[in-house]
Formats: sequence, C-alpha cells, structure tokens
Amino acid sequence: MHKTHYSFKPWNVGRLVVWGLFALVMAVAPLLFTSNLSATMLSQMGIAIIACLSYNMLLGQGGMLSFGHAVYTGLGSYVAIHALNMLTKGQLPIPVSLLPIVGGIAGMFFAVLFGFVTTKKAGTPFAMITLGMAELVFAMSLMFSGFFGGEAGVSGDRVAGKPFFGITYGPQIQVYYLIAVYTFVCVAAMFAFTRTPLGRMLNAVRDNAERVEFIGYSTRRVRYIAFIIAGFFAGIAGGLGALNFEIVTAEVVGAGRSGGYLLFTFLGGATFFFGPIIGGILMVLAFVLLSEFTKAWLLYLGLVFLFMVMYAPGGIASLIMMNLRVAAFGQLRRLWTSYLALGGTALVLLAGAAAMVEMVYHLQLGAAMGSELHFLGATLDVASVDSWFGCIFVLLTGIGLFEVARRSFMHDWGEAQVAIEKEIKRREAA
Amino acid sequence: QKGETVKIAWIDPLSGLMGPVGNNQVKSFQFFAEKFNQSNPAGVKFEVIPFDNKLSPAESLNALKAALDQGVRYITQGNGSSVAAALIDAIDKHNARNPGKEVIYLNHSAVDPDFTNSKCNYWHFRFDADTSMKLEALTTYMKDQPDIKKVYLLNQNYSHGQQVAKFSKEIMARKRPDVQFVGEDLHPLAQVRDFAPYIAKIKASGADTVITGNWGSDLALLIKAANEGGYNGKFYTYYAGVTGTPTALGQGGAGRVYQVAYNHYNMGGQMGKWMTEFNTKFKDDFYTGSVIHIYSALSEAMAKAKSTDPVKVAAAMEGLKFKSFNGDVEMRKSDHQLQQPLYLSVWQKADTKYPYSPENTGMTLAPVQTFESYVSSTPTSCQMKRPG
Amino acid sequence: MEFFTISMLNGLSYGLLLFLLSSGLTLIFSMMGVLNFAHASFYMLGAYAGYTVSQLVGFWPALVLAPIVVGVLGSLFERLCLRKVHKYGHVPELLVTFGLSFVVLEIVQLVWGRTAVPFTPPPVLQGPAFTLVQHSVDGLGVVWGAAPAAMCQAADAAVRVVCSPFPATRGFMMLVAVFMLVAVWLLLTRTRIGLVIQAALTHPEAVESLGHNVPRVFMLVFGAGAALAGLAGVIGGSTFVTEPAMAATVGSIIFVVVVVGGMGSLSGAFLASILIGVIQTFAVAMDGSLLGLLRSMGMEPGPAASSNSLLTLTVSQVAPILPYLFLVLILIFRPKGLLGSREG
Amino acid sequence: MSESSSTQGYALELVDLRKSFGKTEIIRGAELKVAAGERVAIIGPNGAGKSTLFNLISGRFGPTSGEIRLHGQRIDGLAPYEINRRGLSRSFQVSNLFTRLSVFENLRCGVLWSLGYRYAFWKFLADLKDANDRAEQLMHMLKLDKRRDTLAMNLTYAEQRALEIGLTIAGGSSVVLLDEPTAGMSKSETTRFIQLIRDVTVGKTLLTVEHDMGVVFGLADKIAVLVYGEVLAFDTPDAVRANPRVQEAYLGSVLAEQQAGGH
Amino acid sequence: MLKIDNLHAYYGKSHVLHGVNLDIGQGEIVALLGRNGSGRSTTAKAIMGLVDCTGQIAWKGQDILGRKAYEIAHLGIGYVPENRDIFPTLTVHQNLMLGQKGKGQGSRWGFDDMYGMFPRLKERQHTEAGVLSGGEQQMLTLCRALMGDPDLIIIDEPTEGLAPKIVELVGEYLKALKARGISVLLIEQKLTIAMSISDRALVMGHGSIVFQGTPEALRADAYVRKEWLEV
Ligand SMILES: Nc1ncnc2c1ncn2[C@@H]1O[C@H](COP(=O)(O)OP(=O)(O)OP(=O)(O)O)[C@@H](O)[C@H]1O
Ligand SMILES: Nc1ncnc2c1ncn2[C@@H]1O[C@H](COP(=O)(O)OP(=O)(O)OP(=O)(O)O)[C@@H](O)[C@H]1O
Ligand SMILES: [Mg+2]
Ligand SMILES: [Mg+2]
Repeated sequence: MHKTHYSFKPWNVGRLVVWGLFALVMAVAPLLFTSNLSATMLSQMGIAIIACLSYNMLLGQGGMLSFGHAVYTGLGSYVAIHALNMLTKGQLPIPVSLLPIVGGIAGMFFAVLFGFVTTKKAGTPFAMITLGMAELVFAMSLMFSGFFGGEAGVSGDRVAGKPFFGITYGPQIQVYYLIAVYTFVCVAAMFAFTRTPLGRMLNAVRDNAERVEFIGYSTRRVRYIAFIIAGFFAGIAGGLGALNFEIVTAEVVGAGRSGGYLLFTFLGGATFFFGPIIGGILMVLAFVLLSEFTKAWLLYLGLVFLFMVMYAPGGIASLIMMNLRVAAFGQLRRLWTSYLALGGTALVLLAGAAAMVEMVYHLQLGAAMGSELHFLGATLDVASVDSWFGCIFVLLTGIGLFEVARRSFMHDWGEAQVAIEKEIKRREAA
Repeated sequence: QKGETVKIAWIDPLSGLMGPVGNNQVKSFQFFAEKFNQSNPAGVKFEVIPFDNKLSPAESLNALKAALDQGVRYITQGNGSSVAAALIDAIDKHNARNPGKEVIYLNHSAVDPDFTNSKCNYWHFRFDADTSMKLEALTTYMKDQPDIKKVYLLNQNYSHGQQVAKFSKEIMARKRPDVQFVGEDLHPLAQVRDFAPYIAKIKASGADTVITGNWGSDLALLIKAANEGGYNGKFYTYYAGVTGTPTALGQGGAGRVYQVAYNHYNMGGQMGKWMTEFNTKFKDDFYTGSVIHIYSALSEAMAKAKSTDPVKVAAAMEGLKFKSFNGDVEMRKSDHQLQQPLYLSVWQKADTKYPYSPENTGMTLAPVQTFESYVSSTPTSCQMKRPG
Repeated sequence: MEFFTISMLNGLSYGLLLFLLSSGLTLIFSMMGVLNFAHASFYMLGAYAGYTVSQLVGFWPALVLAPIVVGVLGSLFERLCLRKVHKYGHVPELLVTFGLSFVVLEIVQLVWGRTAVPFTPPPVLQGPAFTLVQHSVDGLGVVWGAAPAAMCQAADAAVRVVCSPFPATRGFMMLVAVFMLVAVWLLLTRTRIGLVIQAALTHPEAVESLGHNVPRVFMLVFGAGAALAGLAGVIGGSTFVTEPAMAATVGSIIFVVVVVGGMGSLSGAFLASILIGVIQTFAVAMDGSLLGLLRSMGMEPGPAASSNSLLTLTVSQVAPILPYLFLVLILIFRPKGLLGSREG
Repeated sequence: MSESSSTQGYALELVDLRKSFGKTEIIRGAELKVAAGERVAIIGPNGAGKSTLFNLISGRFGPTSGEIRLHGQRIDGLAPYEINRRGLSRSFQVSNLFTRLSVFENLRCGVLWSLGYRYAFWKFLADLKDANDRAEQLMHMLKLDKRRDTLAMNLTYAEQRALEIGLTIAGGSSVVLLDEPTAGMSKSETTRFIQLIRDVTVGKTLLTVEHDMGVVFGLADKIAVLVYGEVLAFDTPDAVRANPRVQEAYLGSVLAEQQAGGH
Repeated sequence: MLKIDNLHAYYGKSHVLHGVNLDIGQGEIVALLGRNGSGRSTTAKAIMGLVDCTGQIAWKGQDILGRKAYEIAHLGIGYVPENRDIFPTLTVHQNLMLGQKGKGQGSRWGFDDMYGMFPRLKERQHTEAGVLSGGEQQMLTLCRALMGDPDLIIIDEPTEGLAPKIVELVGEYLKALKARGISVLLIEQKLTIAMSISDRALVMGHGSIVFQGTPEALRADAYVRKEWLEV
C-alpha cells in the first residue's frame, strides 16, 4: 500500500499561523507607526502588494514579461475615480467601500480588450507589444483630457455617500483598514489561484508552452484568462490607489510605474508566491523614504539592482527560502557566526562606500551650503583630506575584511549544503 | 511671532527630467531664506525643508504627509500643473478635515490659469504670472509690431501648451484681428527628437512669428532646428532662461527669441547684486524671482497678522500690497493671483549694457519692454469660498 | 515640391539617425539575444565622452576615441556583470542592464553636472551642406553650401523664392549611418562571429569544444555594440543637445526600430528606421483628423463631436507616437517583424 | 456523416497525406490504416519523415494535402490541443517536460483536461480527488514514487524518458504515438522500458517510431516501413523482415547479426 | 597519444569519477562501454575541460588538465557530445563552418568530404539544422567535429537514433578514420557495433574502469558483461 501524498489541507495549522500573523501585522501596524506619513505609506504598501502580486501572476507564474502592467492598475484608478465622482453626485448607488471592485472590473475589462492581442504572443514579442501598448495608453492620457483629466488629472472626494457605522473614510486610518481588508482578501485569493487547475497550467505554460498544447490545453487561452485575472487584481489595486490619493493623474499609466512593478517584483522574488509582497513593501520604502534620506537614491537603487540580479537572481524571497532550508536541516547553527562576520564587515564596507558617495554628491549639490555634512552621526567635511582618507580607509578595510568573511562563509555554506544533500539522500534511501 | 521659525516644505523634483530646474530652485529658496533671515518685517526665521517629488503627484502627496508630520504649515511648489492640482486638492481636504492644522500652499511657478479661475482655492496663492497674463503682456508688444502678420502656434500637447495656444488665439483676435494664424501644432511632451519636420511645415505656412510655450529640450531643439533649417521668423517663448536652455540655445537664435516673464537677467539694482552673489556662490543662475515675492509676502503678512498661524496669515495675505524687485505688486483678493509687472526680453549677445550672461554662454536676455501690472492683469471667474 | 523634397530629406536623415542609434542595439540583440536597456546610456556616455575628449584634442579625434572608450566600458560591463547573469536567462540580463542605466545616469550627472553641456559640431559641419532654392519661375535648384543672400531674395515681388538649407550635421550623420550599416553588415556576413554567438547562445559548451573562445567573442560583440552607441552619441550629442535626459528620450524608440525591423535583422532595422523616419516626418505635415474625414465624406457629426478629443485629434499630433502604433500592429500581424526570420 | 460509416473500425487513417517544407516534399502521399487496439511500429531510414508524420498527426504542423482521420473523424489542420481532446496524444523524441514542476505536478497537469477541469480557477487542485488519484497511480506505474517531489529537470535521463511517456498517456487518450521512446537507453533499461510501455498502453492503439529492432519486434503487432515519405510496407513483423525491399532500404546486415545474437 | 591517470571529476559537490586510468594510442579505436550513468560521458567532458576535475590528462605528452575547452580543441581533440548539440538556428552548412578552425586551410577534411560521406547532408545543406531528423543531426555532429581536423576524436554515442544501415555505415567511417591515423574514443551503448570495430574495449562502472582488453576478451568474460553491462 503506498502512501497517499496529496493530503493537502488548505487550512492546516502552519498555514493558519502564517495567515493569522499576516492579518495581525496588518491590523497592528498603524498602531505602531502613527504618523501621517506612515499611515499613508502603509496604505500604499497594501496597494503595492496587490499590484506586484498581480504582476507576478504574469511574470513569475506565467513567464510573461510585461512592460505595461501600469495600464491596468492605472485605468482601474481612472474608472474608480470617475465612479467616485458619480457617487458623490448621487448617480451611482454603491458605497465607497466597493469602489475598488469597480476599479477591478475596469482593469479586467481593459485586460479583456488589450489582452486579446497581447496574449497571442509569448516571450519577447509579448514583452514588446506590452511596451508599445503602454506607450500608446500613456500618450493618449495626455491627449484625451475628457477621460484622463489632462495634466491635472481627475480628483475626487472619498468622503461621499452615507457614513457606514460612522466610517466616512475621511481619516487616513479608516482608508488604511479598508485597504488592509482588501489586501488580505486579494492576497488570499491570489494565493488560492496558484492552487487551482488554471494556476498550475499557467506554470506549465511558463515552463514549456509547446507541450501544453499536446495535453489538451490552448496556451493562448491559458495566458489570456490569467491575464484577465491579473488585470482584475491590478484594477483593484488601482481603485484602492484612487481612494487613497483622491486624485488620479497620467503618471499612474506611465512607463515608470510599469517598470517599478517589474523591478520590485523581481527584487522581491518572482519565483515564490510571497516574493512580490516583499517587493511591494520595498517599492514604497524606496520611492517614499529613500529619496528623503539621500540625494544619491537613484544610484543606490541602480547598484542594488545590479548586485541583486548578479548575486541573488531569485530575489530576496529565494534568499529567505535558502536559509529556511538550511535552518530546516538544522545547519543554521554552523552558519550564524559567519553570518555575523559577513554582516559586520558588509556594514563597514557599506558605510565606507556610502560615505564616499554622499561626499561626492554633497560636493556637487550642497557644497555651497557649507562643506560639512552629517552621515550616520559622523560629521564629514568634503573640503578636508582627512575625511576622504578616513572614508577610503574604512572602505578598504571593509573590502578586505568582507572578502575574508565571504570566503569563510562560502566554505561553511558549501559544507552545510553538502550535509543537506547527504541528509536528503539518506532520507530518500530510508 | 518675532524669532519664531517658519518651516516651509519645498516639494519639487530633485531627480529626473526636471531635476536640474528643481535643484536650482531649492538653492534659490535656501539662498533667500538666509537673506530674509537677516532682516524681515515680521522678524521670523525661515527654514526650507526640501522634498524630492520626482515630478509625481502621488509622491508629492507623500511628501505633503511627511511635511505635516514635521509640523510644517507652509508648502511651496511650482513645477508641473499636475502636481499643483494634486496639492491644491489635497491641502483643501486636509484643511477641511483637520481644523486647527491648516496649511497654506504657496505656488511659485505653476501657471495654469484654472488655479485662479474655475479651480481657485482659498489656501492657494500664486506668485508667478499665469499663462493668460503673460500672453496679455506679450500681445501688447506684438500688436505694435507691424511685421507680424502670420503667426504659427507650436506647443506641447498638455494643459500648459494647450492653454498657450488657446489664449494666443483669443487675445490676438481681440487686439490684432488682422493677424492670421497660419498653423497650429501640438506635439507630445519631451517625445520629439527631431523638429526639422515642424520647421519645414512652419516655413511652408509662411509664418513670420511662432508662439510657443515649450520648455527644456523641446524649446532648445526647436530653435536649433529653426537655425539649421534656415527659418528666420521670431519666437515668442516663456522659458528661454531656465536651467539648461541657455546652454542649449547657445549663439543661435540671437535677436529672434523673446521671453515673457516677471523678471529677466539684467534687472540691476539690488536684484542684480543678488544674482551675481548667487552666481558666485552656486555657479548657477537665479531666475525664479517668485521666491523673493514669497518671502516678502509671508513676512509682510505675518507682521500684519502678528502671528505665523496660517489661518491668520492667509487672511492677511489677501489683498496684500507690497514692494518687490519688480515694483509694486498686489496679491489680488478675488483669486489670490499676484498682480505684478512683466517684462519682455530678447536673447542676444551680452554687452556692457546688459552684461549678465546665464550659464556663461556669452549671451543674455536683454529687456525690450516693461508692462505695468494693469497691462497684464486679466479678469477672473473665481468665486472664492472663504472658510467660516 | 520643395516642401516634399526637404521633408523627404528630413525623413531620410531622421530615419538614418534612428538607425545610427539602434544599430548597436540590433547587433547586440541579434547576436546575443540581450535586450540591452542600457543602450541609450551608452549613447549618452558617448556624447559626454565625446564632449570631454573634443575639449582636449578636438572633435575629429573624439569621433574615434570616444566610441573606443565607450566600447571598452561596454566590454567591461559584459565581463563583470552581464556574463554572471547570462546563465539565468533573458529577464535577469535585461534587469541588469536596467540597473546599469540608473547607475550610468547618476555617474554622468556626478561627473558632468545635471545640465546640458555646450557640445557643438566643428566649424566644418556648422552651416548648410547644400541649399535647395525653390524659385517660382526657375523651378528647383541646388546650391552647395549656403546660398548667397541675393539668391534667396527675389527682386521682383511677384516671384517667390524659398531657400531651404540642409544642415551639414545631418549630412554627416547620414554618412556615418551608412558607414555603420556597411560595417555591421560586414561583421555579420564576412566573419563567423555571428554564427559563433548564435550557436553559443544555446550550446556554449559545444561551441567551445569546437575551438572557439566564446567568452571573448561575447565580450567583443557587446563592446562593439556599445562602441556603436558611443559613436552615435558623439554625433547625436553634438547635433542635438548633450544633457542627462538624452538617454531617456531615445530609450524606447530604438526598441521600436529593432522590433519592427525584425528581431535581429540588420536590414530589417535599417528598413524600419527609414520607414519610421519618413512616415513620422510626413505625418507631422498632415493636419487631417477623423472629424475632417467625416466632414469630407459629407457627414456633419454635430456640435458635440467638434469638442470630442478623439475626433479632433490631428495626424500631426499623433505623429510622434505613430512608431508605437506601428510596433503594436506589426507584432500582431507580422510578429517576425518586417524582415525578421524568427519570433522572439 | 456518410463518410464515417465506411471508415469505421479504424482508430487512425492517413489518406494520401502530403507535406512539403518549402520546395522539398517530405511526406509524399502516405497511406496507413491502423485498427483500434493495434500496436504499430514505424521504421525507416533517417530523415524518411517518421517524426514529421507524427507531427502531422498530432497537429504540430498542418499537412499540405491529404486527410487524417481519428476514429473516422477528420483531424487534419486542427490545433494540437483540439486533436488531443479527441483522444490522441504523443511523446517527443527529445524529452519535452515541464522542467520546473515536480514529477507529480507534471502528471497531474497531464490528467486535468481529460477529467474535465479545463480552465477552472474556482476549484482547488488538492480537492480534485480523481485527478490526484490518477496522478499517483501513474507515478506508481512509472516507478517514480520516490521522485514524487523532484523537479523534472533534476531527473536522470531514463527517469525523464519515463515521465515523458507518463505525461503522454496521462490524459487517457485512446491513440498514443511514441517517438523513439527508448533512444539513449542501455539494453537492460530498454527491456524494462518495453515492459512499462506494454503495461501502460493496454487496450490502446499505439504507434511508435523506433530504430532498435529489438524494441520493434518486441512491441509491435504490425510494422509500417516509411521510406522517403511513403509507406513502403505495412505488415506483420515477420513479413516485413522477409521483405527484400525493406532489407535493402533499411535493415542492412546488422539485423541479421542481431537475430543471430538471439533477439 | 592520450594518457589519463587517476582522474577524479565533480559536478559541484558530487563526485562522479573515482580515479580513471586510460590511454589511447595513435590510430587506435578504443570503445568505452558501461551502463547509463556509469560516467562515460563525464570522462569525455573531463578530457575536453568541461567539468571540474583533478588528476592527470596528458595529450601528446603535454598536460592539458585545467585548460579551457577551446584550447584543448586547438590542440587537436575533437568532441561529439552525446545529446547532439547541433546549433538549431544555423543551417547545416553553417554548422559545419563552425567546426572549422581558422579558415580551414590545411585541414584533411573539407565540405566535400563530408557531403560525400553523408549525401543526405548535402541535400539538406541550406536547411536549419533544428528541423533535421534525429539521425541527420547525428551525422551532422560527427562531420562538424571532423571539420576541425582532430587527431583524436571522442564520440559519445554516435549511433543513437540511427537506422541500422547507417549504424553500419558509421562503423565503416570510423574504420576509415583509423586508417588515416586518427584515434577514436568511442563511447557506445550498442555492443554489437562497438565490439566489431574497436581495437580495445574498456568497461566503466561507478566512475572507474573495471575492465580493459580486446573485444574478444570481453566477449569471453561473461562476468564483466553480466555485472557491468547488462541487466
Ligand atoms: N520544419 C521543417 N522544415 C524543413 N525541413 C524539415 C522540417 N521538419 C523536418 N524536415 C525535414 O524532413 C525530413 C524528415 O524528418 P523527420 O524528422 O520526420 O525524419 P525521421 O524519419 O524522424 O528521421 P529520424 O529517424 O532520423 O529521426 C528531414 O530531412 C528533415 O530535415
Ligand atoms: N550536470 C550534471 N550534474 C550533476 N550530476 C551529473 C551531471 N551530469 C551527469 N551527472 C551524474 O554523473 C553520473 C555519470 O554521468 P554520465 O553522463 O557520465 O554517465 P554515462 O555513463 O555517460 O551515462 P549515459 O548512458 O546516461 O550517457 C551520473 O550519475 C549522473 O547522474
Ligand atoms: Mg525522428
Ligand atoms: Mg553518456
């Protein structure tokens, strides 16, 4: 009698804990971070999570590289804000809380429309069609001011309709909780999607589209339906965005937005379901906070991408999973010292490099306001040789130590992997 | 209010396409904060907190939130009417939803006339001159030029460009009905790499004059193409003096490119000294004169209101008359549009009379005509809703 | 007639400019399958490097040196970054170039500042290469160099004379573009490099065991592509403006050219450049709109229509986005591109 | 349909089938009638068009002219998935799997359509008892139980070949085409594999392409010889072996040796 | 010509070859036999420098271990990989062209020799190699390696997917190569052909050589055949 393996229960304990934690984090986050900015950032993170996950339905699960996902989030936003304005005028009998659904339906509608042509193709032609589509939609958005509101965009007021149990959506916190609920439901729904026949066939299409045709499925149909579903969730994200900002401008359909989804989904990790969640959070952090911290944020962003793609092409999620695997086999013990060393030396290296970068930027942009700048609590003077030498010294020390730490880490890591392989072989044999 | 620190959040691009302009302007704000902190009627200290909005409305709203968290009550912005619209809207809602924490929005460069007409707002004050005012001034000059017979309108296809085209036609029809508009084109913003076809078309139309609201490379490339394509007509523009454009214009276009603005590079006097000082300090040119308007207006109003509370300052600023670098100006009560003199200047070689040379090009913008406030003043359709 | 001729010339030269910009991309894309998002960045680097070098030793040496510098940088990038991610597939390759484009932009701004630099063509190239003189009586004539002022003025008021100078920079640009076409074509057809790379994309080990040094070939090709971009940069930068935004403005149009032409087809890219150049130039001259079309067919759509932005949109207004329309249509109806032989 | 009555009983019929690539005609009027439940091996020199024939039947290419009938119904010109839905499936000469999915997932993908789940995104895979059972059962038959969660790309060559067959028969098609199923396997593995193929194709109509005469004679009820795009002979193994034209065109002396060797 | 001593090879951390010793003389055909996964292909890759390995590989007296594949190819070793590895987007002719070193001067073989050997290839010479039939691809890889004018040619399962008649033909050609003084390392699955043409047979099991001798000796050694080749 062979063991039946497929005893997959959607609600086993581990899963309940994970989802419970997820809900809990979203519930308490605004209580911990109370400022105006963090409230709106948390809201945007929720939105970005939905958008990135929906994007990953295409990229990670379906192997479709899209350069135009913002078209669906963006058009969802536009339709939602128009709906909000109709609602305000009393022409639309639905509560504000359902507006994101309107956005979702709009996103789906446009995905039905555009997807019909884009999903005819896969691979590079698909990528290029989406690029062309995105450029066209963006160009239209400035030309057709009726729907897109021209440069000033379309604004609305979310305090509309009857308050529902005292919820007016005036205060940001109420909007946050609306977004949180949507985020939770959408994440759950998209996770569920990966566990359905269509979701699995989408993976199959990604891996080997040709073979899919020989087991009864039309690859084009699989891609098309998945594209529509992704469009729906994208539209929800767009609708939530419209509620959050109460204004929708052409940038929401712009190439920058689409590129952002691509980059951050990848950075989070397209190969794992939860990767884009990390990606979405990072996207908001990078755009909102990083640029406030430093003028060199674009440089840092570019470098982070370069290095991530080179050294961790699976994104942050894959790093996490790799370490979880190591931990699951009880090998983390042997690694943590080298992790400490690695982290410590990396910090030194980064501090040195960042100090240099900051000084260079200061020299160009802020020198007239004085030659001194503050960096990590230290005061640097771009006019003094000492500061430069100090930084170079820190940097070089960092590089040296890091290299040493890295070698020992690689060694330990290799050994841990060997041990794991052995363990797997042993278990298989057993 | 004496000795109080007034924080002003500056929300404009520091990176991207408009980054250079933003960088110039943030320096201007910081430079004049220092100047006004030495002495101002209200005796307050100004502190500028810059936020990079990347020219994005959504990012600007984030920056607004961040500014509010830091207790900022004065916001200034100017690049991009989309951002301005978003900020006006957001500030209006914020002020309505958070009484006691009102915020004032000081618009230094966004020139969409709607902001002081159909979309006018009590918390918004504009210190630049809007598109219609500039065109009033411009056409006042043009109407006296007998050699202007055929005009071509070439603009960027977004609200600013569309408005330039629209108002040009309206006002010219009123002042010089005999002038013919022989062509009109709108091209996408920052998308055109080759303006030669447009020049060919303009030449074919026989136009002797081009009115364009173009800025940045859209303006520079247009003038370059005109020089190369042998087009000899004149260009009436808005933004010939803005960062990057002087270099790109170079020697070309001398005597043929006009700019209408509320300042120019050869104002002389105190302004001239400031410009030179700014130039030596930052190796950059000062051209956003509304910065000075803003500090003057704020400190005058604060002195008048004896407070830095935005609600009182807003009330004091309405109808405020003060003296600025370009003469007597007034913050018109009905629509919060600063009424001020404007100048027409022309791009030509710098000489001893007009020595200031932006970006060391050897060229300058020499004044051609000054327009008093009443000349450029345009009526408003604003029905201002005042709080309370 | 004169308008047509000059527009045709404009269209051709703009088309050749597009080819100039995209030939390096085609080279890299056709051979290595890498969608190099940093191509425009190499173009910008070429312009800035050209500017600096021409300050030191003059324009003509810069025309040679700057592309070499950019080519070396390109090779280095291939060696140090691209090669590492090659094995992960095309998306990471693309993203790595994406990352590079950010870094290049920032570095350019740090080194050369955030505003335009005064990079001008040498005196030989300033001014017109020839002038078309349209005389309402004598017809169309051509004068080399600038036409004397007297020629462009008719003594008689009834005679209309129009002089249209054709800038020397544009002529030079066309020349270089043709040179590039020939050079790349020779590289592709007269050497086995193209074959080696195409084969190595799928079977690197097999190619190596036939005795080809695959990594070096990859590096050289990427370097060559970058150098072509650099050359385009020197010319584009001096003819137009050399500023940090210059990369972004050509960024996506060159992809359109490469894709419309057919993935990896040099002749396709050439044809596509010319087509796009000419179509776009003539589209600018057309003021027709849907509304006008309806009217000319005898329909009067009513007052609401005359404010409908779709109906009133003129052809010239959409001219600059026509390439994208073209791209989408081509990919739908002929996914191989104009002259391509394979999809994707 | 009137024409279907005349063709009843045949699982697969090829009528004057032709295929050209450019100017070269590869399949030149092939004719074949395979009865339901028959096991047919197709042999022929390299480049005769065996794989092309499979590609035509399975819908990878459309024929230039001629007819293909599956259970009496014309299928030429249909898309692969339409043909598959009508009960025909094929394997590939070079393994063609879902490389980043596990063995189990591969097989489960294979059974989904035939069990009617189509493009469902409102059902959990885990709840599809029939699909899971069938996948498990297949995995057991293929002796891949131990590799259940291994990704297809990490399987050994022989395992991949096994999975390739598994994926082909997963949908329960009644007509199965196998293209060189044992290529690249050692003799011992081949023997095992023939048995496996016999087991999993019980009651089905089977067409295989093979060069290994051991396999051919061990597996087939009838042999079709394809030479230059035409069916030269279609008969029982013994008759084919004795056919001098086949000897000359294809077998050569190796066969004689193999026969001497005891196969 | 080729002499291998105590060769160990690794795929990442997994140790595949455990001390292989073998040598091949000039003009000799050596058959390397063994079950699937015994490490024959790995041996071939190790010689070509395509896997990490330790030990000694001497070619014409020169140590080539650790050299890059293209250097080894230039020293005169040709390699026909097992999964064919034709270049699918190139034509047959272009595939052959890539086999040449330099412009192909001084090579003992030219296009005509190849097309003479397999007329089928001549017919298909302008076809993309990807659409060739399995057998045609096999012929192509063999010719491609020959175009590089090797002194030793390593052939990994050349007869896979070939019709019996062609298999015989390949056997004939290998003998012809031998006659020209070229050495052949033949990795095979089909005992019949391997035994009939080789001078010596090696049997590999679990990453090392377990039998060495003439084909006759192998035929006679029932134990080795049973233990390492069949079942
Ligand atoms: N798409 C195509 N374009 C051009 N020629 C093709 C194409 N597909 C196959 N051919 C040619 O058709 C012929 C038959 O190929 P096929 O693969 O059917 O042979 P086969 O009988 O399976 O041979 P083998 O036993 O060697 O696998 C070959 O000569 C091949 O080159
Ligand atoms: N790329 C690889 N990574 C890891 N292990 C490998 C790799 N290639 C082969 N192996 C393993 O190395 C061992 C020897 O493989 P090799 O390919 O040399 O065998 P072989 O004798 O040629 O067999 P075959 O008949 O399958 O070709 C096998 O156990 C195989 O699983
Ligand atoms: Mg075949
Ligand atoms: Mg092998």
